[in-house]
Amino acid sequence: MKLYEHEAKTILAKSGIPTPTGSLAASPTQAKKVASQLHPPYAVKAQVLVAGRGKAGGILFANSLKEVEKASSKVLNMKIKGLRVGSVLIEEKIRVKKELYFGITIDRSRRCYVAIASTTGGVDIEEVASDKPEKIFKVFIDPTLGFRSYHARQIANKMGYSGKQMLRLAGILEKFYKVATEHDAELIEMNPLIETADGGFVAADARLIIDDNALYRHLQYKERLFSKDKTELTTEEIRAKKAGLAYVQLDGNVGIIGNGAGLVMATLDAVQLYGGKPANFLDVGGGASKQQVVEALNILLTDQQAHVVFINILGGITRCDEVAKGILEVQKEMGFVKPIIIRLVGTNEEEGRRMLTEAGIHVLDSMEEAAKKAVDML
Amino acid sequence: MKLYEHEAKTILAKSGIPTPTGSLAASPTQAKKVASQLHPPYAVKAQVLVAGRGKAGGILFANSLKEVEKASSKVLNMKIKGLRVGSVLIEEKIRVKKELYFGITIDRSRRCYVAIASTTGGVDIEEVASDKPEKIFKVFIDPTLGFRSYHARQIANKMGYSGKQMLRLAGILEKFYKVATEHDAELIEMNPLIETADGGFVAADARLIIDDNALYRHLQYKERLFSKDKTELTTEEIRAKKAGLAYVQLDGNVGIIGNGAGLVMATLDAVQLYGGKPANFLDVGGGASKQQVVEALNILLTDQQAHVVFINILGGITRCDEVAKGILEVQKEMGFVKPIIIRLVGTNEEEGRRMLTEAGIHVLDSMEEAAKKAVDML
Amino acid sequence: MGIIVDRNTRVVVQGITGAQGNFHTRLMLDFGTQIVAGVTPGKGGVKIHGVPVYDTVEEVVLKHRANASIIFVPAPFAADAAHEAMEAGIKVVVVITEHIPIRDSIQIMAHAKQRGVTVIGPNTPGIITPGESKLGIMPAHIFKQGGVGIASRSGTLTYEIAAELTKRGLGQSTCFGLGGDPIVGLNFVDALKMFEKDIQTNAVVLIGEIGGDVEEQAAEYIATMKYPKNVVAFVAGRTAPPGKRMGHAGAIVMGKAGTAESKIAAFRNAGVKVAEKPSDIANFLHVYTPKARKLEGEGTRT
Amino acid sequence: MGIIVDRNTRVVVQGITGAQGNFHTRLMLDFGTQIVAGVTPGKGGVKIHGVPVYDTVEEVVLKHRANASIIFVPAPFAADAAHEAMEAGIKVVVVITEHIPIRDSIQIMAHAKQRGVTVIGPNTPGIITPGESKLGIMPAHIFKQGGVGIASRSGTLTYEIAAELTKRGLGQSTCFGLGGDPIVGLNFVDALKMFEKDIQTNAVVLIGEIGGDVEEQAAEYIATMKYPKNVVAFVAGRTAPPGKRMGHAGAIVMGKAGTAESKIAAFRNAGVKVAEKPSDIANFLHVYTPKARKLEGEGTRT
Repeated sequence: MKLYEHEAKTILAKSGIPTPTGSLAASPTQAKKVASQLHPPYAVKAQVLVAGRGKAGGILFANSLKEVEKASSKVLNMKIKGLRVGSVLIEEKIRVKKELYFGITIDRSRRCYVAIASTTGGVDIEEVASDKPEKIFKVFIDPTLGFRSYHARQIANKMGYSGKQMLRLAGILEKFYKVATEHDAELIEMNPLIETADGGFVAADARLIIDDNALYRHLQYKERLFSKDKTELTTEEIRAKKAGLAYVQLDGNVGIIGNGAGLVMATLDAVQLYGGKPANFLDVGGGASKQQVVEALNILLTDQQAHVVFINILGGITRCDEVAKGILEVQKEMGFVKPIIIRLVGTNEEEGRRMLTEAGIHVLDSMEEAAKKAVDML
Repeated sequence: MKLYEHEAKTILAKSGIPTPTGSLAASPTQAKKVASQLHPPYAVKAQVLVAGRGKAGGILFANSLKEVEKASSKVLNMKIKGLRVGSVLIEEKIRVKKELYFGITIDRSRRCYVAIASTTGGVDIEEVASDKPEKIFKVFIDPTLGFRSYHARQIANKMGYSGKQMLRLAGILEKFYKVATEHDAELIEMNPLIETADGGFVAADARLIIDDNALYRHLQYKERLFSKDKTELTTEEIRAKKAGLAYVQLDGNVGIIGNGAGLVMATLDAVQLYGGKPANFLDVGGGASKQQVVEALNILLTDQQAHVVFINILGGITRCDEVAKGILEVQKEMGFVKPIIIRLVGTNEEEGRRMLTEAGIHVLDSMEEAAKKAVDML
Repeated sequence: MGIIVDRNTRVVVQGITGAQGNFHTRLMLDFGTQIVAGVTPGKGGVKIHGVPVYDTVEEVVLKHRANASIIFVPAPFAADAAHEAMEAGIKVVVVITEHIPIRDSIQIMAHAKQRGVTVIGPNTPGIITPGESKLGIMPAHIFKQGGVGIASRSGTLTYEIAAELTKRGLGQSTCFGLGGDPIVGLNFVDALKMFEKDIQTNAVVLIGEIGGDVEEQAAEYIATMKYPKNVVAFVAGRTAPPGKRMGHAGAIVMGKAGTAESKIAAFRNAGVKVAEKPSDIANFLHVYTPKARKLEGEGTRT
Repeated sequence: MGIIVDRNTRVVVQGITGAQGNFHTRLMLDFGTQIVAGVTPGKGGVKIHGVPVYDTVEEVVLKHRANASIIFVPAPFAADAAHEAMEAGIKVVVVITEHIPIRDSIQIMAHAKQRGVTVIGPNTPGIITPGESKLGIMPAHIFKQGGVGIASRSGTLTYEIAAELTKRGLGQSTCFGLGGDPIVGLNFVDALKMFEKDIQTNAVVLIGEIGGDVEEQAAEYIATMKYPKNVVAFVAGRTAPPGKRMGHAGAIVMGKAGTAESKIAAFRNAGVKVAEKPSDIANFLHVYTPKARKLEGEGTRT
């Protein structure tokens, strides 16, 4: 679960990490009011849950309250990568000496958390990692030891700081790690972490993604899993999530339903191989119920972009008869408004096929054959 | 640092471990008032920081408010192992089905914490361990894993519980471990932990000793290190502690001052070997200052039991001249009210000896010779 | 033969009284897996499909000499179950449970490393050595004993491919799922090493997907070590956009890292045949693994 | 020769800029210890008695190939310093600091075990191999090179005994303090094993005290293994009452456990001579270790 910049910063500030002075505003008038409590110049920052906000014009600067109002009005009317900007963060602009990067994420190969620092901040860290690997410092965190104060000092030291400034930076990194573990962060970043003109450090931007699987330990966030305002999900994605379906909207023309993440991905690939373009990824998971199948089909049938729907089920825990029941219910309730190609094999296959065949629905054996046919129907 | 029973129980109750209903009272009247809020029968328990209170008559039972008043009056007038009883804990008496033991302490050989359980509770666990070792269940706690819920279940299971009762007991043990680590417990016990007539579990008595070296992490307790009411220390022991001296009062006739725990113990042993009886253990530590020597000498000179004082210094970090200065200051300020035997060798030995010799104080070379002489002076 | 599990594997089912645990215990027993006991805290004493249930794994190891565990325990308690199994001396732990927090998985893997335990999963369909033992939730009938080792990051896709191989007469030595999470116990290089030593295995199929770099590592290993057995790969997710999780928590392209293109290129550079579609895998195996056909005849004792 | 430290030991002093660290760095340099660097976070760049100071141990290991550390860091930060040294690859860590919380010490020892690090202390006077290296705070002039190995739970009492031995012509191979805390890195059995292998050592002195059972363990080891070198023991605290800490955190009789009587009896049952008073030790060594006298002649290169 992604948190907004202002939420992440509030968490950092609470744990003692310096952040810019500022506050949230939902309207230009409110933005002006917030700014009136601050010292100019000001930063006006769109609060959206996608990266690349800066390049999209979602961060503006202002020297006067009037400019704040104008900039806020502009940003609040934007859509960034399809997401409406619902609020802006008004802050005092920081006097930058240097922009740094510090983040903690997961290292899959080493099976541990990794702390990553760079003296090149404010840009995409992956680009720095590939272009200037010598500017990246990593500490792989032994889970039995954690990220200790000496790890923080090692990093601060390698970033070129010494004396009290090194200790100050190390102190911030240590607190940051505490925030990361306390929030089950999958990714947490200060980018940029700014060295100010007077030698202090301020987290000028912050990003925090909580491990969805750990949300049961963070109930205050779990509640909003299904709230459109608080996630970057589309209406359909939230609908799917509520139904326990893994759904990702794409921009093709063949709607796809399958069971099992790998199989669904392979189905998308097969459709593309035969010249189609997947409209989505939709995994009903293992042991899907009739109701889940109904919900999955409803989502795709109402998707204007999907001209054909391809259902690819290989039953293991999933029962073919249960899937067939779902398909039949949808046929009865709303009718098929577009062509549907069905491949159905595995557990209770015969019963499922019989039910569908009796209802006049043709069922295929081979996934690849079915994919070809789905593309042919376009 | 030892906590009082009622303090330990408050901590347990806060963490969700069942404890008897009750409250503290400092007078018989207050005890009666407390009891009036409870259901009879009652327990009246002396709050003192020494073990063996039960055998000493410090725990009484009462069936009426009148009996509570009487029992409290009796207990509040007691001294247990030399300590005055300042308050009593008035509780509802628990209906006992079985008395159990559960504690967590340090295993020195294995260098870890150890959880110890027994189905024989309410008695000295060390006696159970030596008499009926089959009644003792231990889990050595791997510091990288901690005491996990399955450890708690293993113990509850071995104690003979199953089903929901096993889970209930395991839940209590898990919470108890959390209390132990959060308080840096050197020893924490529920003894007895009672299985009640209705199948529940209640910590009927609790003991918690915090690692003194970890008190900087528990500042609410650190404050009272030097408070007589809140520790089991004598006035002299507190005085010594304040001066940074390690002092233990004993019941002999030769006062002893030395530097280094092992050397002081060996000095006590030597005095006894030659027929004396040590009046105390007093270690001025490494690198003692003149002021510490003065304080140490003052404590022993005012101790009526100590007829002779034997100072045994082998200077390493400790400087003999500094020790000599302390001795001379005491001589000047209050005079020597009893014989003093001094052995002084090591760092700055010549200077120290010169100072003492010039003041007419004889100094010896050998610790054993000095010990002999100290005993001879009795 | 095969790897990790065989007919001598003595299995404890952790979470045996739950719906999933109960259901799959029956299927595993039907298959012939030696399930010696189950564990559900607080349910000790009952029996499930004739299997005795205990409160702790410690007891099961003592009384039944279990040496492998399969875990169906719900996510919030699954890590604890895995630690319990490892501390009790279990050397193979199959974690079926999905949605285990990453922090918990990291601790499981650190503990496993300390004790030399093989962890499969979390979020895996499990492992099957056809004709010998199955610790998993895969439909058993689509597998048949033979010479192809399969390691996969996906469940259903593995069934798709295994069923096709079986239909085409290509039996399997052992098939297992690494697990769909970002942090799992085994990677493809581990699988390759074990299949290399297994005399029953004469070819290896690696079923990869987007996210992470276990495919790239495998490719490098195959090239560097001049891997002696035939390897065929399939990589799912060529159409996946960056930044979106494709069903599996671990199936995500981060910026330019973890794309199917990168993985396919790595395999091809290492001389590994990459199938465009699942059915190609059997074709490649038939063409490039003549020995595979020989052993199939033996693969019928299932 | 001697054990654990010798003339090739390359030492980093952690907490070198503190009063204790600074003072003892000078004394260790005077003795001839190879101190290659010091560490105090935030003080990197300065020099103490000519020794360069760094911010991290990692740098010191990289630039100066330090292989041992002596820690003078205050108790709240000492555990962190020990972990830093171990993670940086240091294999001998001497923790002078006292008052380290037990919980921290337990973690230090678990980490040390994982990495195969020898920890001396906490709350130890350190270790000295006369004529070669000293990582500690003991007065150097009372020691002399020779054949007696000393392991002790006490500081000043060791000086008392070592000085007496030296005066009587009995030099030492290596002397070290286990540390006065309940949780320390080495015990007497560890010491006996190392002294057994050391050809310079021809007799061992164990200086014990009340609390714990390392003396009993040592006695059992000596009896079971028919320990081939002469061992003399001294146990302090015969007059200590139960339940009271005698200066050292670890010197406490708990109920009937950890008494001097128990330790003395264990040693005597194992055939180990126990000295009634410190001066007896030299007597026992002279009588029972004829070889000891031979080697003394060589012990003058200090």
